[in-house]
Amino acid sequence: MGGSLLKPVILIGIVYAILKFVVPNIPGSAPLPASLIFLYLMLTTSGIVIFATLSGESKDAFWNPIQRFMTGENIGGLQVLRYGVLLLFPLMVGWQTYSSTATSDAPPSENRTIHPAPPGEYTGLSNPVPKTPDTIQQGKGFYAAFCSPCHGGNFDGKGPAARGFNPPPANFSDPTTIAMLQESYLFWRIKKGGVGLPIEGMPWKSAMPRWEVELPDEWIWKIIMGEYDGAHQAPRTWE
Amino acid sequence: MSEVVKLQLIGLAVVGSGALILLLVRAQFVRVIGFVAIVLGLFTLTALSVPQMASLPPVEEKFDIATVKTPTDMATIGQKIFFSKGQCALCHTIGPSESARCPDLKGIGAKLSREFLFESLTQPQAYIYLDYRHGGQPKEYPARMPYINKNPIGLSKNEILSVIAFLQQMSGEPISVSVAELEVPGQAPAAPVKVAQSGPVAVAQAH
Amino acid sequence: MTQRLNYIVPTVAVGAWLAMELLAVQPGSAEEKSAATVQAESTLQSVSVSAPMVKGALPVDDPNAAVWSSATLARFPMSPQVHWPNRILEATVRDLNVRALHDGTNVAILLEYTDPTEDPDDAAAIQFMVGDKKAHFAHGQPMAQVEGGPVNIWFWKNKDGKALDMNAKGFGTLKVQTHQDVKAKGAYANGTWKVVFTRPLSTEHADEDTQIAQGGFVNIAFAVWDGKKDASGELKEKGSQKAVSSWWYFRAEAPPDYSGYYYALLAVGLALGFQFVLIRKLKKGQSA
Amino acid sequence: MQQQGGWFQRLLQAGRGHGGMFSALLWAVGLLSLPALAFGADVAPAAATEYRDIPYIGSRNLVWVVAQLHLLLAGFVLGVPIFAWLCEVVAWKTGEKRYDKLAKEFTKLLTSAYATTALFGGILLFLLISFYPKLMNYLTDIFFPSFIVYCLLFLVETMTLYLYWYGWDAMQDGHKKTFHIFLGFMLNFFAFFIMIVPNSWATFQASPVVLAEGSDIARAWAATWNPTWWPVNIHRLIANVVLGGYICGAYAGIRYLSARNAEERDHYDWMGYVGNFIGVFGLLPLPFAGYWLMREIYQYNQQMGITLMGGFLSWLFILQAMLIGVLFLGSNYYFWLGITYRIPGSELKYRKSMLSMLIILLLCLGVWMTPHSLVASLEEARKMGGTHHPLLGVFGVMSAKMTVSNLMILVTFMSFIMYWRAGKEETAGWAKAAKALMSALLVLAGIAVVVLGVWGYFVPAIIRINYFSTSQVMIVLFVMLTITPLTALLLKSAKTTTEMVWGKMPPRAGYALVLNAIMVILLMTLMGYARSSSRVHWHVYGVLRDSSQYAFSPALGYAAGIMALNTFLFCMIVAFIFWVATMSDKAKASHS
Repeated sequence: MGGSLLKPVILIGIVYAILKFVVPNIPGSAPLPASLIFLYLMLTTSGIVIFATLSGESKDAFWNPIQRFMTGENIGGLQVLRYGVLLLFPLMVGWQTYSSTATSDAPPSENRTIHPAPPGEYTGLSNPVPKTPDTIQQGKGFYAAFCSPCHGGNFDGKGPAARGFNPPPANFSDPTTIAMLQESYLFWRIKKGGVGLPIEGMPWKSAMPRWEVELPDEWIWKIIMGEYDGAHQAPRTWE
Repeated sequence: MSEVVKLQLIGLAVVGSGALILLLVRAQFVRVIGFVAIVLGLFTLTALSVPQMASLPPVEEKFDIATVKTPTDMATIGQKIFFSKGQCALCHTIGPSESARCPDLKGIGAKLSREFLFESLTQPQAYIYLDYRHGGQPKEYPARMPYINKNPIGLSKNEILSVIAFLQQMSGEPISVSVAELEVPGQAPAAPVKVAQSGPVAVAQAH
Repeated sequence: MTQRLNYIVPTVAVGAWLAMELLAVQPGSAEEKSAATVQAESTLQSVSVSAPMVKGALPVDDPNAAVWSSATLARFPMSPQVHWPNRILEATVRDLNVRALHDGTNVAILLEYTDPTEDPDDAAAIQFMVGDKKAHFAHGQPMAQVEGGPVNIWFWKNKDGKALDMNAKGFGTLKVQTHQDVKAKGAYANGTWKVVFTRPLSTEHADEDTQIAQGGFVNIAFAVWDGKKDASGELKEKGSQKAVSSWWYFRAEAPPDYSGYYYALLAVGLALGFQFVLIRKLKKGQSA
Repeated sequence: MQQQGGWFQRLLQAGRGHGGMFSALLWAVGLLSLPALAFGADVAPAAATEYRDIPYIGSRNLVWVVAQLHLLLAGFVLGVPIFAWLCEVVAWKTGEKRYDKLAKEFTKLLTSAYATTALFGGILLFLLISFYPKLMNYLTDIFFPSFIVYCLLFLVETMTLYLYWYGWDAMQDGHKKTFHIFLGFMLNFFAFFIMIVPNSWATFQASPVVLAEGSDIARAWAATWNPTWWPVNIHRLIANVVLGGYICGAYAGIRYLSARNAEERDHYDWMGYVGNFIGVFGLLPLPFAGYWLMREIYQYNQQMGITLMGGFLSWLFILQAMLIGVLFLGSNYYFWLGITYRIPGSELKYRKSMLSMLIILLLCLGVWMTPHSLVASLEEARKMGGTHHPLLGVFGVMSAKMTVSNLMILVTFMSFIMYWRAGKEETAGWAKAAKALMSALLVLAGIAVVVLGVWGYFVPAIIRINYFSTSQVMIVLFVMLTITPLTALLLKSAKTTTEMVWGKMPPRAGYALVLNAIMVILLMTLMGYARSSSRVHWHVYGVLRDSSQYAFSPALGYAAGIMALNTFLFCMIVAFIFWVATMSDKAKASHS
């Protein structure tokens, strides 16, 4: 009997093994969070169910063994396994209930929005400093003095002072950071710093200084130019 | 018990009752209701398992003269007014943009004198504008610009001065509006500002 | 029989979904914990400090007591304070080891870090949020769009040999409390500082002191000053020039709670009932 | 999808069936606003009541539920005539009487549905006037002239509806039928305007424009013609077709499940097939309309765009992806079930292609549902070096999402064509060449979409948005616009090898139809929340601030609870409408 039942189980096992053990070991990769693995397994399961129930015959081939197994009719030696499953299911439900009601060992998970919406008064600004090799060079100088301790001389977020901070300083060479943002967004983030973030950005955790108390606006605009140039990224534009 | 846990329990109860209906009831319509209950319950449970964030409104800012010490402070207030109460940004942009419906104000503070800016805001029809929307030959056209000092926008003089300060700052200009010009509420307004009455003669200063 | 199935297929799907949903709501945590503890100490990076409950006296005055080893070691990286002017770009202390214990009324937290020299101005501090409001990790700096709360700082300095219980809501607002609840004791040996802070889990001043409820997580952050003087006689680190950490979590472990077992028992009962009805339906369906 | 955007848009959808009551309400609003006009001229209104509240439920929750129900009902009463008219035209063109019967069956619902919509509109209006006087005054001041237009439209629409419904049997032949079809067209024509006028009120709230001096009409017109008005109009029009189609499907599904004889089974099986067909037909272009709307929002105000896509609402779009994914899967599943059950002997022939389509759909869905910032414990986040995964993080950005949604549309379109052609054999001499061309087109389009999507990572955002994404959309639209007429042409001369067998579908097909309808309704409630929350703490974005205690936007879980409640209530109301409308039929049936 097991044939049509075994295949889906094996398939789910393979998908799980790939997600859990293969993907994290690809160079440059990292372990997947449980939520994502769960999502992909759900998709696989629903795919299996959909495909198995596409026609009357395939549904019977898929379902009949399950039904036989569960009612325990004509399954011979599998009877023991059946009792095991029947016992295991309530126990698993019980264990889940226990672990969700018991105080958790893991601290609350964090879901910080990395690029929250800026305040309206910043979205419309444009860089008033003309873009010349000279100003860019100045910007890079300011960057080296003020920003590089955390964001790194290579614009990779790995400066010497970065290690203790959580969230870590942004990696500007990553194409999903400043390349997705406009200059006005950076202006807001640099000027107002971590404490200027809205609640979804978790301002209480950010170590980013509020540079408006130390630097004039013009310097900030120059830093932005130097930053894009140094990280080999271009700001997002709309025209 | 937190609100999320309460909602989760409700969701589970809904799903459970749906499952019970499917198990025990045979009337088709009721079964469909049970099925719908399961779907809706699962949807709610899924929504509860993603990060929960409410968006709180920021503190409402009031124009308080006492806190304004420098022209830069004025410009900061002006920036907020430009993008909210003043409704300037509904049309104007600072820097080129596809969505602009009115002239781009980048560098405007350097191109125009503060008197001209003030007049443009309070008497938009005073100086004949070119309808920038039309291509080809420039065409004379009544300004689409509303009176900023009248309803519905109705900025006060202090607010208009702050916006001008912001425009100058955004153009890299020194701010020529001084804090002393601000009217303290409750007192009679100081001598009317000369520029406001100087008539439609202001001319753009080319820089 | 095929018609029976239409009753049953959705039911089974629901059962499976329900179980998975439970999994999703509360991802299993046991696995993570064990993974964290087997890591080598040098690369260990923790996210929280857990204080187990001990019977008997807390080693309040003894940083070297054997009972400390019963607490799990937590290790946090430190950065120089860069958030506010008078920042420094390099700090002496790069990692901080933390252990904690509690006995149901008092909590004791042991900080342990390497410092090549013992100086009178060596100092360390622990910082907590107070109440429900979030506070910025840099002395509770005011935030633009979020109304922040104060922080509670427990400060120890070598030359004073005692702790100060303080509050702050932004740099320059540090204030020593009128009621001091914190005790501290430092011991220096072999280039390593060990400092123990002690305080009752809860105090009578909920608006100034952090209140530690057993089983709940509170935010915690650390700061360390190396009181060494440079060639000109200036202190190397002082005031806002220090090594800091981000917010992490602290928890005083709760005494075992058995209510979970009752819920679990209830759930097992429900699941058994579900199974029973389902199989009965299946069997009936087959015979019909 | 339809949105429950501003309170106001629903305001005057009030009294759809009761012009009199409606205009009375309208005048009441007008009169209420007069004092405000007088005050507004020189001084700020002196401490007028800005908000009121009710205990326990809260004014916002109540308005939320009522407004959403009203909007869903409105979508239903606008969608059904489109659906019915399409069926009537099909019957007229092909001479298949059962389509005419279906059209009539649904038009019958309209009168009671109109009345219910009106009832909720009226309740909503009273609630809004009571709870939000400040906002109502402001909007009345601006939109006063369009209220009158709305009124007039309403009268015309009601008259047309009466003619259309009561004249159905009288106008069955020849020119009379042509006139009836024309009436149906006019019904939808007026209905379209009835939809877009209130849309202007809602879109003005989201994307206001500056109102210069001018006459009342000029100001109202300026406010009406705001940047998101047309995108929303088109989006809603299509969404209404989808809603109408899927609700028809769900109704058929339920009736099929409880059918007592073979005749009923046949009829409702076929009705479910038509409903799903029309629903999918509307669903395919819907994402494009949504994309256009989103683009306009970004252009109008980036802050709003970021709030939606990257800010606190970003998780909402993962939920949306989930719902749309289930909808796509459900619709395809129903197609595939139709092929295997209705066309005997076709199972083995199509099984392989179904499997590959299913796999593509699931892969696409997997990409679509992978968020950029993941839900992770602190420990997991630290291992990943942040909340986005170094490898899978690339799935989280727009380029990937656009690509997979285009692919999913292509796959669904393939199912659609496959189902259309199943059981038929082309006889035309050029059939082979045409089929080869069609498959080549599909494959090439799929490859082009993927290539553009991958390439999109390596070009600046603006090029991706302006050229790559639009090209992807164009490619998919082009494929649909060439293959559809080609297939129609092919099938004109095709001979049917296997007759379709009705009434043989398994009950899970009925449940699939119900599931699809629930997904569409949930999507509408979800996007309503999105539109409303994207305005954050503004009644009128950037202009009129919400200073009530409900200025915050609730978290997704709480909102989802209310969405589920709204969906459930709406289903119950629709079930009631169907029950009322079919009562007399049942009585007749039992007498005869």
